[in-house]
Amino acid sequence: MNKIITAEEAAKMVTSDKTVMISGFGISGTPNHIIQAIADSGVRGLSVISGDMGENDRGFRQGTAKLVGNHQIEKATLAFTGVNPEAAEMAASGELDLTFVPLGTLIERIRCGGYGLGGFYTKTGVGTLVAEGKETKIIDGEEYLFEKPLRADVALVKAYKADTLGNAVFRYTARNFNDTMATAADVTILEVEELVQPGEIGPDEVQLPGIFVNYIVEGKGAVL
Amino acid sequence: MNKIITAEEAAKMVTSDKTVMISGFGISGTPNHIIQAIADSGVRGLSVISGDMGENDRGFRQGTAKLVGNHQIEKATLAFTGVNPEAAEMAASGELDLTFVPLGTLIERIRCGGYGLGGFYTKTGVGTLVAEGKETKIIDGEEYLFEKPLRADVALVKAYKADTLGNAVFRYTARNFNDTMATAADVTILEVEELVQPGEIGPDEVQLPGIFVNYIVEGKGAVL
Amino acid sequence: MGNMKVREIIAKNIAPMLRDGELVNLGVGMPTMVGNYVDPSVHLMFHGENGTIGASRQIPNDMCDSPEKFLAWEDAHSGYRSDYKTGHKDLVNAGSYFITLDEGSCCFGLATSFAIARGGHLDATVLGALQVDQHADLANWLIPGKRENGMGGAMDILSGAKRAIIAMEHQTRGGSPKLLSKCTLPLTAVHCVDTVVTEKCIVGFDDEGFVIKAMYPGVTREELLSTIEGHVSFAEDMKEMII
Amino acid sequence: MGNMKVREIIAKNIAPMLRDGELVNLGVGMPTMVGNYVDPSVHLMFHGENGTIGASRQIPNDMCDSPEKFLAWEDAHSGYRSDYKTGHKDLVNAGSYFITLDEGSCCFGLATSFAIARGGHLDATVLGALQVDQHADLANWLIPGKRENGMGGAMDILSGAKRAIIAMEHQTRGGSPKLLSKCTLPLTAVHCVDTVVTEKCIVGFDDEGFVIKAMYPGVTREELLSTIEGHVSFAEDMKEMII
Repeated sequence: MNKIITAEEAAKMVTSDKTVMISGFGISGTPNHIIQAIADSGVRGLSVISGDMGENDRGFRQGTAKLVGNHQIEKATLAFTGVNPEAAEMAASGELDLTFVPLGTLIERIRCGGYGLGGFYTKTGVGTLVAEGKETKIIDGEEYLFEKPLRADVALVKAYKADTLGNAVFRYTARNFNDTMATAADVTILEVEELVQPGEIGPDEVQLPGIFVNYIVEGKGAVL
Repeated sequence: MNKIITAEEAAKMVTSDKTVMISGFGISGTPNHIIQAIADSGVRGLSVISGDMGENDRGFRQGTAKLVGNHQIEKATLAFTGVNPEAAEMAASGELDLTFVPLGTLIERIRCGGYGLGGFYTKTGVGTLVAEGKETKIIDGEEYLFEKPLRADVALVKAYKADTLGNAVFRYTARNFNDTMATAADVTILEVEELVQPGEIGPDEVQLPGIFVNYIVEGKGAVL
Repeated sequence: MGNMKVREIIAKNIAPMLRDGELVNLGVGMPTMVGNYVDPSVHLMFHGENGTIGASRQIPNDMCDSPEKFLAWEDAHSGYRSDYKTGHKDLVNAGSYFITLDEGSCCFGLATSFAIARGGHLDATVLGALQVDQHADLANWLIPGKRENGMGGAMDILSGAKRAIIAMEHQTRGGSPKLLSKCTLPLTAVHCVDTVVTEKCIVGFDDEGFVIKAMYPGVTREELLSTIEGHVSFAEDMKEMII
Repeated sequence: MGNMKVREIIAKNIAPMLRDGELVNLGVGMPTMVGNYVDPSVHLMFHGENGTIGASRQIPNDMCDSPEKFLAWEDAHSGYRSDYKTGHKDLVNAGSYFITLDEGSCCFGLATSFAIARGGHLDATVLGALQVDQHADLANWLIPGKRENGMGGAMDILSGAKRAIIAMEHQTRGGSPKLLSKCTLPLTAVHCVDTVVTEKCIVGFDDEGFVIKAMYPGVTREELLSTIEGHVSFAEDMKEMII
């Protein structure tokens, strides 16, 4: 049960017929080595679920912005393009098909998919465009929207450190979507900066149980 | 904003007109010092939400079993009485009003209450007594039950260690209901074995953000 | 056949159904015996519904002999005076017994524990049962009129586990069938059972009802037909159970 | 009145609305300025929707001058080479700027972050807006025909925060009202605004519409009536805004 693969092997599992979750909030907690390998693979027509489209407002493309800049993404479900104006421009020109979901609803829909639930009700979006076409329900006198689970074929997530079983530890705000997306895909690939042996991470330190991780990519050093 | 109170002060907030969540799985992760203070207070007619009714099968009453043995609980929503046969007997005799909820549904309903959601759909219980009187829904061809959020007036939870802001750390299986129940009550009281100053627990170590904790009780040493 | 022998046969025959690397939840009682018969080359991970993956062993329960002993043990195994390798007052299994954990284990809250169960991340569960019927429905939590203990996590685990293997004595103590055309006791879950292992046979399901896949040496088809109530067929590649 | 002066007035007048010990979410842009005007005796906790409570300060953005500088900074602030007190490549705010944290801070994933927002644990949020109407509806995320950036977490935060305080210039650059009888832009949330602070007035709501609670020195009631479109009343205990 060796879970260790290379970034290139991970990239090969990301094909245009699959829905791919890519974790990260801006540049924080994104699997950059796997993204670089996908950029290098030249695959196109990807369907993505992610928080944003990476960053492209500091003069260089970071994270998912690389795949956007390479015209590799065809459609995405996300909460905002704030720090990648290029993605918003490509959406306006019709090249990129973006579906916006409120951030709190997005993370909860992904959790719902990973946690084996059929859907949930939230007040977020009631009375707005987000409610269009959605079932509503009055619960204890208040109006709620029905939201369905989101799952993906492949989830690409990032942790600071993991043991070879996939038990993982995050640092600071780099946790964001990672621990949730890891639960909600048929195949979860975890990129880590540091790979250690079982026993080096104590049972209480684990922030993502290794059972949710199918493959591990070791990615040392920063990537741009 | 001093959150530190005594177990006796905590017990005074637990009155028969309130719904009280009491955390713990068997004897693990139960706020024993607060429970002892409630036992000593003599309050009766309590409405409780908890996983079980403590333990009473080792020849001595532990955790919530103390309140059961004292006839202080009138009704409870819980998943099982497995390790407290006395509670099951009192339910059979009509003294104790027990409502059973599947454990996974129970924790999820509590989370739903704390996380500001209106309810969720689960497959757990479809076709069983649990489904009686509940709305069902076919989602993507499968039948689900609608389950509503659970909240309490007061939640009594337990951690190993916390700083004075309430940022808390658990050990091993003593986490169980604690991090979830803490989010789902108007007033959350946290019992800890060790109280430390802010800065002694790093931002990544925190397993329950202090913002969910209203009061802290320091409870050193074991209680039976 | 004595009760211990019955339980041993059932556990022995379930053990080979669990495969290397799988995440398994064993219910309390007979199912926990299964672990004793797993081939040492097969590495299983055990899911404890109260919040662990990786339980190693149960610690002898001597500390529960008296309140004084219990308090002393708790004191010596609290805070950072002990850890998961040597046992800790904050480390128990779903049956509330103190346990140790292997290296590479992890602990989590109940919300995550049931994500694992309900979300399809559990490869198999082994549970006891009162009745199983030919629709693969299961009853194991409630006997009307008897003391009610609650269903605990059984319903959730059955709703999500990839395979549900039932460890069950073939008949009631009174000699009535437990494999039925329709369960008479309140159900725990519907259409959820993959395999039932009794001391007489291993049973699967097809659209019509029970399919006997293996028989214990000496048990006859007639005996099974007369002790199972419901539609029964026999697999073409009938196997013999492990003795 | 210059744009910087306008923003300063708005931020200065919002600051005293935030009370000691409160958990506050400040939106990007003008709202982040509010922190600069809070009285030092008032200790606020700041919620970063990307997963923090306790942000301390933003680190100057020089490392983004070039990819080389960025890589060098990341390298020096990765793993355990740096921490939350000195800055870290894995520690940013919701606007993606590197920050430091105070002692007693905590970090968490997005599911918990939005539990805090949606679950009623946030005492107040300060957000910018394009329009607010007399029903306390708010529009701040989308101008049809213009580039769409998405709503991010604004809808969730508004659905749960105990108080929503809007920091908004009184009129559009073209001089049109932004306080309206009904928002014309797509809504972010309905019946959610508690207070709007512009450079001319502080506005609350009653069943009929806007209630002016404070006015900037020199601003007249006539001026407000002519720059607000909708039902306007004036509080009996009218206050003067901080200059």
